[in-house]
Amino acid sequence: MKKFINKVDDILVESLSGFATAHADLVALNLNPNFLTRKNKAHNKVAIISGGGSGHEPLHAGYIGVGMLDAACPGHVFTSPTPDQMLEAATAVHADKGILLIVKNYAGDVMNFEMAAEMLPFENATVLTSDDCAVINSTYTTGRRGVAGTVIVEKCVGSLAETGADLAACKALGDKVNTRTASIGVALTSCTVPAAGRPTFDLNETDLEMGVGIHGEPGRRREALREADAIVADCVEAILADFQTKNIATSQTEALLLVNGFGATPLMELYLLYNTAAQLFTQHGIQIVRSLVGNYTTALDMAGASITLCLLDDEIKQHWDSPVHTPALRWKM
Amino acid sequence: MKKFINKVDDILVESLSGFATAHADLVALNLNPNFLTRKNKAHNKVAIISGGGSGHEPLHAGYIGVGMLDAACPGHVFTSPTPDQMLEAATAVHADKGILLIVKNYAGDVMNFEMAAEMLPFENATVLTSDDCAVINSTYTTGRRGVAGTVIVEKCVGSLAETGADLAACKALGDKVNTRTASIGVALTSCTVPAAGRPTFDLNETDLEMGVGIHGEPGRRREALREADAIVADCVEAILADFQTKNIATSQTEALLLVNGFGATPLMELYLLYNTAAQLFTQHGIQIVRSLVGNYTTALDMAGASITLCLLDDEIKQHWDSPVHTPALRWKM
Amino acid sequence: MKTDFIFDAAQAIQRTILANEHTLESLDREIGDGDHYINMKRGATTVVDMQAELVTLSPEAALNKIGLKLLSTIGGASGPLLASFFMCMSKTLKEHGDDSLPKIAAAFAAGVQAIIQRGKANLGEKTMLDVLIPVATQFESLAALGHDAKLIASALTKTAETGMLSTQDLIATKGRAAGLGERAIGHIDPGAKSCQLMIEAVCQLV
Amino acid sequence: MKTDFIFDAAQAIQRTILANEHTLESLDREIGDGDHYINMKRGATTVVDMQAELVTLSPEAALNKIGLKLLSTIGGASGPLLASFFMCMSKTLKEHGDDSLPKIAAAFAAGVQAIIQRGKANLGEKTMLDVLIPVATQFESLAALGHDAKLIASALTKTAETGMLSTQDLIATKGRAAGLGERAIGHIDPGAKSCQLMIEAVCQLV
Ligand SMILES: Nc1ncnc2c1ncn2[C@@H]1O[C@H](COP(=O)(O)OP(=O)(O)O)[C@@H](O)[C@H]1O
Ligand SMILES: Nc1ncnc2c1ncn2[C@@H]1O[C@H](COP(=O)(O)OP(=O)(O)O)[C@@H](O)[C@H]1O
Ligand SMILES: [Mg+2]
Ligand SMILES: [Mg+2]
Ligand SMILES: [Mg+2]
Ligand SMILES: [Mg+2]
Repeated sequence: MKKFINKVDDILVESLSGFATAHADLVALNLNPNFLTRKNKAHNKVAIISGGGSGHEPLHAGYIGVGMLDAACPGHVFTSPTPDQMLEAATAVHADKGILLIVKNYAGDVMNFEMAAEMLPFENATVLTSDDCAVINSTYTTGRRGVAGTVIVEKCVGSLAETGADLAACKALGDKVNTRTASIGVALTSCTVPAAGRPTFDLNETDLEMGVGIHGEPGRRREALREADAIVADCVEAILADFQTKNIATSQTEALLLVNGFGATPLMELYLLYNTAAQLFTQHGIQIVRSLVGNYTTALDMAGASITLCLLDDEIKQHWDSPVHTPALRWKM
Repeated sequence: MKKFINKVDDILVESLSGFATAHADLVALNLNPNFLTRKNKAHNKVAIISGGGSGHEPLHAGYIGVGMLDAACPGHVFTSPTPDQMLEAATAVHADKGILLIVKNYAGDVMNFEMAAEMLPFENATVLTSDDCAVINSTYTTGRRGVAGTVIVEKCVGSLAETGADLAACKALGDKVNTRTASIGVALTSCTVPAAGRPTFDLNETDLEMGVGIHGEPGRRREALREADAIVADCVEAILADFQTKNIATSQTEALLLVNGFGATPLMELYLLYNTAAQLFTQHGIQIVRSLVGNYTTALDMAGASITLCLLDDEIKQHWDSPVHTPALRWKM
Repeated sequence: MKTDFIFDAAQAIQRTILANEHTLESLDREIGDGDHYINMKRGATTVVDMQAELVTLSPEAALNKIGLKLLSTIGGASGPLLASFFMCMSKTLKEHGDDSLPKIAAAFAAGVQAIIQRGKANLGEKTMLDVLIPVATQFESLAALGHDAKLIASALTKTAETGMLSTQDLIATKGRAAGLGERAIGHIDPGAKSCQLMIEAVCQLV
Repeated sequence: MKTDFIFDAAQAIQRTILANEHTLESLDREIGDGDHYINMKRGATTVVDMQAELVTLSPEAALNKIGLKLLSTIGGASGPLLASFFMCMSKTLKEHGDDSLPKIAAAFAAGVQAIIQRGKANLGEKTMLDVLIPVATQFESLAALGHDAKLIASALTKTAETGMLSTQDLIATKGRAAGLGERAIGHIDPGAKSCQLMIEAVCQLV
């Protein structure tokens, strides 16, 4: 394992401290329990809180700021945070209109956030993200993982909350964006959890993992490394099939295409993937009108990428386009 | 070599096409010769053109847009572009106030841009960036490489040009920022040039390369992998020594601290490096008032990072802060 | 039950977790995300470190403290599940007393019920419940029949092992491995393995 | 000199570059950035692909065309240097004619001068010039002495090799290896190697 670390046990706090120092204009860090909030508390809005295991940076703390999250609760690497983090974060950012929890659909995250929600002394609701369509043989959400599409949910819900919308409206938009979003990932290498010290899975030089999770969970199948175009074609097909299963029309719709790097894949390759994905979706009658390419939901040092398609409507588009000012996503302000 | 590619010979054009499609609102791509320009031609300003070998994305094309570059000329991977690219790019973006070329100090880049400059039918000047202080045993600029500090030069010069400043003023600011900027990089793994198909250098599991170049050029020394804090301490020392050599006072000055990933290093580790670097510089009386952490000048899929310190003055700070809207750097617009 | 026993159990659990680092880590790498060992180690170490605080408490208060502490320490899927187990076991002991094996068995079973409720899983879904449910059932019936602690401990140890091994042939329908389908077959569930190890370690103290 | 010879030389150069892929790539990986083979291959292939266009031209026009094409094809450090060589050689041949070995030698030397001017390097800086300068000097003196082409070709082949080998013990003060200091010692300069290979290949045609 080659990483820039001091002691394995300190990596999270040191990294969070660096993050908070580098973005001291935007975020404030609380340690023990660990959570981050906006530097300037927002008022009279639904407070949006997300969180999850660390190792997916910039998710979630990188999305704290005007137009997106009010707080984020980072767990240990790949381990969901604990309810006390959510409770204290909620107490810090609660702004009289309730709390919306945005949670990626993993057993651990769901249960920890659920326990927090049960204990919260504020009105609250939860949006579960489950955009990963890699997992086919499962009922609709059990085992369907929340991955890069979570960024789009957080952006849109954050934008709506900024307008003063109520908790139900925020939850409804989050659920809608989640339903209209599908993702699938491909790994070329494993990631290495620092505390484990070695790769989570073995993948030889000539194989790839199709449908990998952002914690290195196995996906649909292990298969031979192929041309990028062939890989992308399979991803596009999986995404379109997913919308078909969900009975959501894709043809003639506008969409946001997100090509997300898992941490060790150069931008050059991500844009190459984007090129093919955009062409294929266009051939299927989808109009790609918004794009995002880069490392937005990572899996530590995994080489690989995911493709996410979010079907826009006027409401989603408006909230995607609205001003945002966070460490990792910023425009129009 | 595990990469998302189709044919090795097509990687550049496919990636550029993806980039241009994803950012069609900001940039336009010309192929053969290859160059990218702002979507909307700017008028009545010095046109800022940069370029260099590909593989350092988002450098340079990612910095095209209002407040930064007018055009970028990408060469083959790690190979400087050719004069015809610069000539056609200049013709496309020339806006009656001359052309400023921003060139990283490598023999190949210098010569190709020099030949272009000699052939240019427009008034022109060149800023050579040479912020890499890894190379000690050399005269001031020969062999001193331009690395991540180039982003700061491009940002500040781009900002000044936007005000209508003349060519001499733009060049002077670029030279000043370059002089007040020092960088040093550390590699944990080699990069792999796609056409070569294997790692540029061999680095075993327990070693690092201190002072590595962004093409995988060897640096100051090969040494045993150590704690992140110890590595950062050496980098900070090298940077401070460099300013001392250049007779530039660092104590009590304000500074911008850039921790740059080489492509395969997770954000989590970059922030951990930032944390230590900020502390050490602060202990040396430097006030870190601006920060940038992420993949801004990469070396394909190299695991590693560089630390850059830019000593600010009011002028540099103003131009760093001014609005910018490019694919890879965007704020206040 | 004495609080001393609880603390001894915590130490025995820590020892067996630490001794099985490689096994637990490998299992979660194969069909999960590789952190189960780290999570369990963090939990066990935290509880052992609570010694000074625990020894002053009644057994049920100690179990509740442990549950609360685990809730804010482990995280992941195992954190809230194990925390629910201890908090519910504590509550049941408090309500019905802890002065007989049947009462302890009933509290154990209540703890397992809390896991079922929290995780919405049941037998055969390739989770820790494939160990815990049969163990709880057997614990209650053997205790009701008046068997002595040593016999019960040895029976539960075997049942835990059988339950753990049974997960090998299952497809997961809950937890992180739920997406794997057929690919999960052939791998033992990490949470089932750690529960089996913990039960074995505690039973050896009896 | 005939344009046919220039084209034959281009083909011979392409063959030797392709045959030495491993050597050129390794050398540039050791003290550079690993692309020298790719750059030279791209340049050689482009020139060979210009056959139809080249055969219709006079030798000096062909050399100029080659120079211009290389300028927009190779990139890197070797691109502008080799381009300058061909363009300047062409200019000199045009001015003084190409009907004798001394004139060709003078044009070759002028081409090398153009490299010196463009790259601001000289003998002993661990670059292609450590091959080209001694070869140019010897070419001019042997041609002035009236030696025949075969003898000159064999002498230049040896000199190129000596020059190439001499770079092994040098510290680089120009080019990408200039930062390496002592670490460059023990490695042959990739540009020196490719120039030696090209000279050898062309001399064998004589
Ligand atoms: N819904 C559930 N009900 C019961 N046990 C579960 C459930 N989900 C997961 N588990 C157990 O948790 C174990 C994984 O724990 P751990 O690795 O610590 O958490 P995570 O899966 O969040 O990384 C699984 O092996 C399984 O035994
Ligand atoms: N200033 C210079 N003068 C002469 N030759 C040079 C100079 N700089 C570099 N070279 C030659 O160029 C070679 C490297 O070429 P190449 O690898 O194609 O370009 P780059 O160094 O830009 O990657 C070196 O081995 C050296 O022989
Ligand atoms: Mg986990
Ligand atoms: Mg090069
Ligand atoms: Mg796990
Ligand atoms: Mg090279």
